[in-house]
Amino acid sequence: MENLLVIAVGAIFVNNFVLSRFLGLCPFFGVSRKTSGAIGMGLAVIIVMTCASAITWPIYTYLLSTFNIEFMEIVTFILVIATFVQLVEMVIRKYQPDLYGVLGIYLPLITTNCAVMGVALLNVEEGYSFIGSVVDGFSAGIGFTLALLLMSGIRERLEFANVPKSFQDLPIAFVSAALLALAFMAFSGMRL
Amino acid sequence: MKLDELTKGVFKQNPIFYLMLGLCPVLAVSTRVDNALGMGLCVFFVLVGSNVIISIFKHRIPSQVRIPCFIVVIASFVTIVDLLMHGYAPELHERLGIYLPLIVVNCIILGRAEAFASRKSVFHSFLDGVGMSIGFMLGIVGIAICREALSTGKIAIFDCTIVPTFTQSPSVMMTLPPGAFLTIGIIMALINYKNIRKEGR
Amino acid sequence: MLKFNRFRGGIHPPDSKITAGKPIEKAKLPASVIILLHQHVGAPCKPLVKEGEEVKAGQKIGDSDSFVSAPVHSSISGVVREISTQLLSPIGREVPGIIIESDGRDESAKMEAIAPATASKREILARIREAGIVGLGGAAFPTSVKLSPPEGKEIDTVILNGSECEPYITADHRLMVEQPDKVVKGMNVIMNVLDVDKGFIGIEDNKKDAIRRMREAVEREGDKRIEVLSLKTKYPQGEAGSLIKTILNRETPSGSHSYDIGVLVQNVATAKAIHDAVFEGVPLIERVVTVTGDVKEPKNLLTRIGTPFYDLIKECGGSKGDVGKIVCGGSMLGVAEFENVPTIKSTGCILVLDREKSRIPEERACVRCGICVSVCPTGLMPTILEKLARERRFEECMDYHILDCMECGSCTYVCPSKIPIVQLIRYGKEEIKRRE
Amino acid sequence: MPELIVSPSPHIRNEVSIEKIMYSVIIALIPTTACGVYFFGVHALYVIITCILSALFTEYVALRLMGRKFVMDGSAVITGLLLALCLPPGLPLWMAAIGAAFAIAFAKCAFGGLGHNIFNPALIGRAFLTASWPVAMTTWTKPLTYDAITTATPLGLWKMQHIATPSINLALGNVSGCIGETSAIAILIGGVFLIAKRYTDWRTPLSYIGTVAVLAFVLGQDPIFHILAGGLFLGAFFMATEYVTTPITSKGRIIFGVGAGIIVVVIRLIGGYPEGVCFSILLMNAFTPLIDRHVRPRVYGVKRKSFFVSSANKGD
Amino acid sequence: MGEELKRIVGIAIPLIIICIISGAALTASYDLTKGRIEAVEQQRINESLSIIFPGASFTETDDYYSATVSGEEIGYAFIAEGKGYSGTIKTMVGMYKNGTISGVNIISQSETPGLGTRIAEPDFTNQFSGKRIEDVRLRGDGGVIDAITGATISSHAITDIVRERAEVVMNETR
Repeated sequence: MENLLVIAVGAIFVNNFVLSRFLGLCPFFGVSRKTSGAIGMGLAVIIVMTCASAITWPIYTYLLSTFNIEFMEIVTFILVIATFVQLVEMVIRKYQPDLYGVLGIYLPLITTNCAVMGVALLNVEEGYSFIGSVVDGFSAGIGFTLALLLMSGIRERLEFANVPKSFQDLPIAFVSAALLALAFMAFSGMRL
Repeated sequence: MKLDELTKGVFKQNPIFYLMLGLCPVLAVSTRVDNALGMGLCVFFVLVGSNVIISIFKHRIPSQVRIPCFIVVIASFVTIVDLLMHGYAPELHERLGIYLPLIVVNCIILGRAEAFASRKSVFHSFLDGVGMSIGFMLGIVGIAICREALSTGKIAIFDCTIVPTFTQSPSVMMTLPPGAFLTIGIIMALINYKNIRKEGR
Repeated sequence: MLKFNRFRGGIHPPDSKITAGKPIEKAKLPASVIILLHQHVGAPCKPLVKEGEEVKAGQKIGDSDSFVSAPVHSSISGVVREISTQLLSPIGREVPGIIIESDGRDESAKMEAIAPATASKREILARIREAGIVGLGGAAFPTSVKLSPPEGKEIDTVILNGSECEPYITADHRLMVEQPDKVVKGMNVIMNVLDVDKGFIGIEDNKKDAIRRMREAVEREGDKRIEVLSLKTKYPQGEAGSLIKTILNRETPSGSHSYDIGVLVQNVATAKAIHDAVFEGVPLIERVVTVTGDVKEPKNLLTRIGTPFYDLIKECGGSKGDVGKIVCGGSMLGVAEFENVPTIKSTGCILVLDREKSRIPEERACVRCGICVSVCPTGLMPTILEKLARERRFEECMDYHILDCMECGSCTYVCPSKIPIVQLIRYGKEEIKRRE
Repeated sequence: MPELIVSPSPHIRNEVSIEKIMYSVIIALIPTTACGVYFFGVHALYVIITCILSALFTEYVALRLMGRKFVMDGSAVITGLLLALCLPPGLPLWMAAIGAAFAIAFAKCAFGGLGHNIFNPALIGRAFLTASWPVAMTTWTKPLTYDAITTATPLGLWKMQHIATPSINLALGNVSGCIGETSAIAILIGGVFLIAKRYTDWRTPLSYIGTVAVLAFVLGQDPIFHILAGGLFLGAFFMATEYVTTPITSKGRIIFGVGAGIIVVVIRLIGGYPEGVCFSILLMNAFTPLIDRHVRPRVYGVKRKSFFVSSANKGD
Repeated sequence: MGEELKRIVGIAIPLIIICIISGAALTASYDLTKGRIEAVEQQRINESLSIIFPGASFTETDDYYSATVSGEEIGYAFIAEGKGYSGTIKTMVGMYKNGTISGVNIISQSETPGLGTRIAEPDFTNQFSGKRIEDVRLRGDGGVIDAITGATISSHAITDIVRERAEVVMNETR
């Protein structure tokens, strides 16, 4: 039984998905212009990553592993995740239109979010148990959301900043991300 | 005109710097030039392969399920690359880690399949794939050259020294995440600076 | 002794009360006066005299049918030389007015004094209106209207504002020192009219002599309902909201008036004017004006309303050095004039500043020091409002409560980057109001 | 009467200006700087001078590139000086110069110069150097020996070898460490000077140091040691109070201090580095925009709203 | 209904065909590369083993390899892995029967290049040879291993990984 706290802290801080593992960068830069958008995207990612971890784990353990076809991992995972996101989108649209209004536009973006696929692959690589995988997926989503929120706060403040022309928009976002990653190095090597 | 299909990916629509696609592997594996080359080659193989296959079958794929079909095709190519790398370049395979399977969610590839290969002829799709992946490769290798040079004080590709050691105390940070973000940020700022200057003229 | 609350924030600009020790002098009778017909909040008056007509000091020469308004009176005896529709008022608007040339005789037309003990409330209110009394602290809201709170609004406390928190001004201060009895009697009238049994006179503790004199006067009057309070010297202590918070720890809810929480605030000069109108039958034709700053002899002058500014400055020996600004009102809230304008009822101070002091400082980038946030008595975030207003993001300004700003200017005063914060907030407020 | 100047009120401004504040900060840092030079010798002085010159030069070049006027407002001097004060005294000068240049170029000028930076430039400079040349950045000289005898800092000794350093040495500064981080008393003098002048808010240092003390105590550590060792004082009085990168409200500043304090203790106890002051402030810098957004003073006459109202009714 | 069914089948069949083709292609390439991959993995382990116990022959048990020289069991080799500064460190450890370390060889790691990666260099790993299990700690922690300057975490991690695993194997074999 692995230590769930270690997994959680690891996924949120030590190996933050965005700032340390470089996963989910497209939405990180794409949806971090406003805090409100960041919250929506973050929620969607947390939900999808938790569920994706929960779904891919039994598939890997009871299907791929049992039949010795681990090499089919990539194909299976991506199909399962894509299908799952579609399903979530349809269900939310039908039964929770309010929530759909908040999350709707972000869900399609998540299919190609490498963070989701990444967490599924990492769970297998790390050999986590089912609970461990779910905790890892959830924490990774939290870590992603944390980075996204911080970034959106920074970028909202940069709206007032007198950023030099050639640095405007994306370059300064990258520089901010670099400095944020530098700050997140605080957690590297942390041992619980 | 055909040349255009090839070169647009390299310059005008460079997937990394102009389209902002496929960033994750770019940042993650650009610590060393040989990693970057390896990743570039993998992407080349997957992108060209899937572009060609998809454009061959484009009329037979019903539009409702085209995304799952594309994904299956792409994922198959990625798996094949993964297996080949594991067998024939085990060290590189290990260094690329999960970023190799993650090519499957690389936005460039699905994006090209959707935007190009499913509409144009096989030959055009081939050229597009080649152009785009060369553009990707140039970008990732360019970033890797900056990072490797600054972080190791020399540039070596597969143990063959290209630029000999020029500093004894290079900056370790360039191999770390901050260095990756910073390098891309600076390169993009330089491109912007050049464009602004051009417009100004 | 009451335990005091404090209003949030506030600043401590240098007192600069150079005229605090100067007794009130009667100003020379002006050769001519300009009585503006719109000196108050509400509807402007219509002239009651014709050009060429002879008038006496204290004669009503303008009035309006509107409820929210106050009549105006001639402050000297003489001849109506001109009735103009476009005269510049000290608050920067063009309003109608009557120019009267003095005949030097200074004959006055008084009203009958009334005995408040026997008079009805209506009678007293009518007299207050007839005497043209408005809030003399600067707001110029017709006092008779203020003393008739809307149906259902119960006033339980009257606060007399003797804080005079603005730098330079000492008009109210001298009034309290020299004529405390009149102020207390005036307050008495106000409390009787409103049937209130609790009254406070709030005076900042940098005016110890005024506090003492007022306490003595209250004792003499024997009115147990009134208490004189010594308040901490802090700008904007004299702002009604701050005063209520300090004395009663009540807050006026955003978007409503102080009578919603049962409080009425009046200026000490207004109370004195009420006294004069009720007990002496004298309408509001003169008031104390502090002429100060860079003039040779700063003075507290009892001036006739409508006296041109330059006459008063000349009477104080003219300016010292190169004049940069002439401000009607105090240094924090006053309006800078660009021409010779007449005093109006609410003019308590004429401040002359030399070129050096008038220089508009160079604006620098905001360093987010947060001092403006810590001094804002309303609890706003002025620096953010300033940035949003500059970018014309007015919706977000509303989210940051821009309309609650009382424009005390504390933020601009303290800003180390010399950003015109309150000015930009005013711009934002105007734009928002214009759009509504 | 001559032509009159007309401008909206207020007509008086107080005398505090950016320059005045900046130069006061520099004055407040003099005791610390002097202590550093006294304890670590002339090389420390070279490091300080190098950092300041490099910061000024970089700012000048960057502003020229941006087509703006260079203003000698003292902010670049402060960045250079503060950076130098949190560097090891024996650091090669070229590294110090690069650190200062990096700090000014990427943490300050790229964001638009004074007032716009998100992260404290001096600390970014230090974090950059720590990440880039970790060996040089963890090579410490013994105080008062004036030659390159390497040793460990009190926090390093505590973390790696479980040796505590006497508090009196920590207070006086007779320990190894960064140039300006050793003498708690010297820092306190400068800090109190700034607080007395009201240029810094006492809430930040108090909540920051207080949190570290309380947490250390609760977790069974020696609170005095944790307060005095390392860069906590310098960080609390001079870095966590830097205007641009910290919250603008009093409440926000307390949150900032408490947050930074927690992070410091976490890093010191279970983190990869012996010291966490630099990172704790940088991390809280990153939180500052969010704190500013959600922690606002209560507006007079307005009932307190719930936390999410302001963001919920905004939308895009 | 028949129309609808036809439409669904029309959509599904291509997808199914593609899946089948892809599955077939993958299985084919898996079979092709399988032997090669296993050989590569085995070769790596063999290399590490021969560095730790040169000239010995190995028999694999559940948990470790038993090293024999000319028919006599001299010690055990086992893989120890755990978290380093960043990512997992995987090492091959050799231990004599009396509980002293014969050698340590890093199989894979992803530490900070130029810094933490120096744990893989012989200068560092040679320190382990001949040390007793309980001494495999950093000097600061009462052991005999000198940490790499600037990479205390990586050094710390590897001593812990090696020692903890060695203790487990020691108990198992006793």
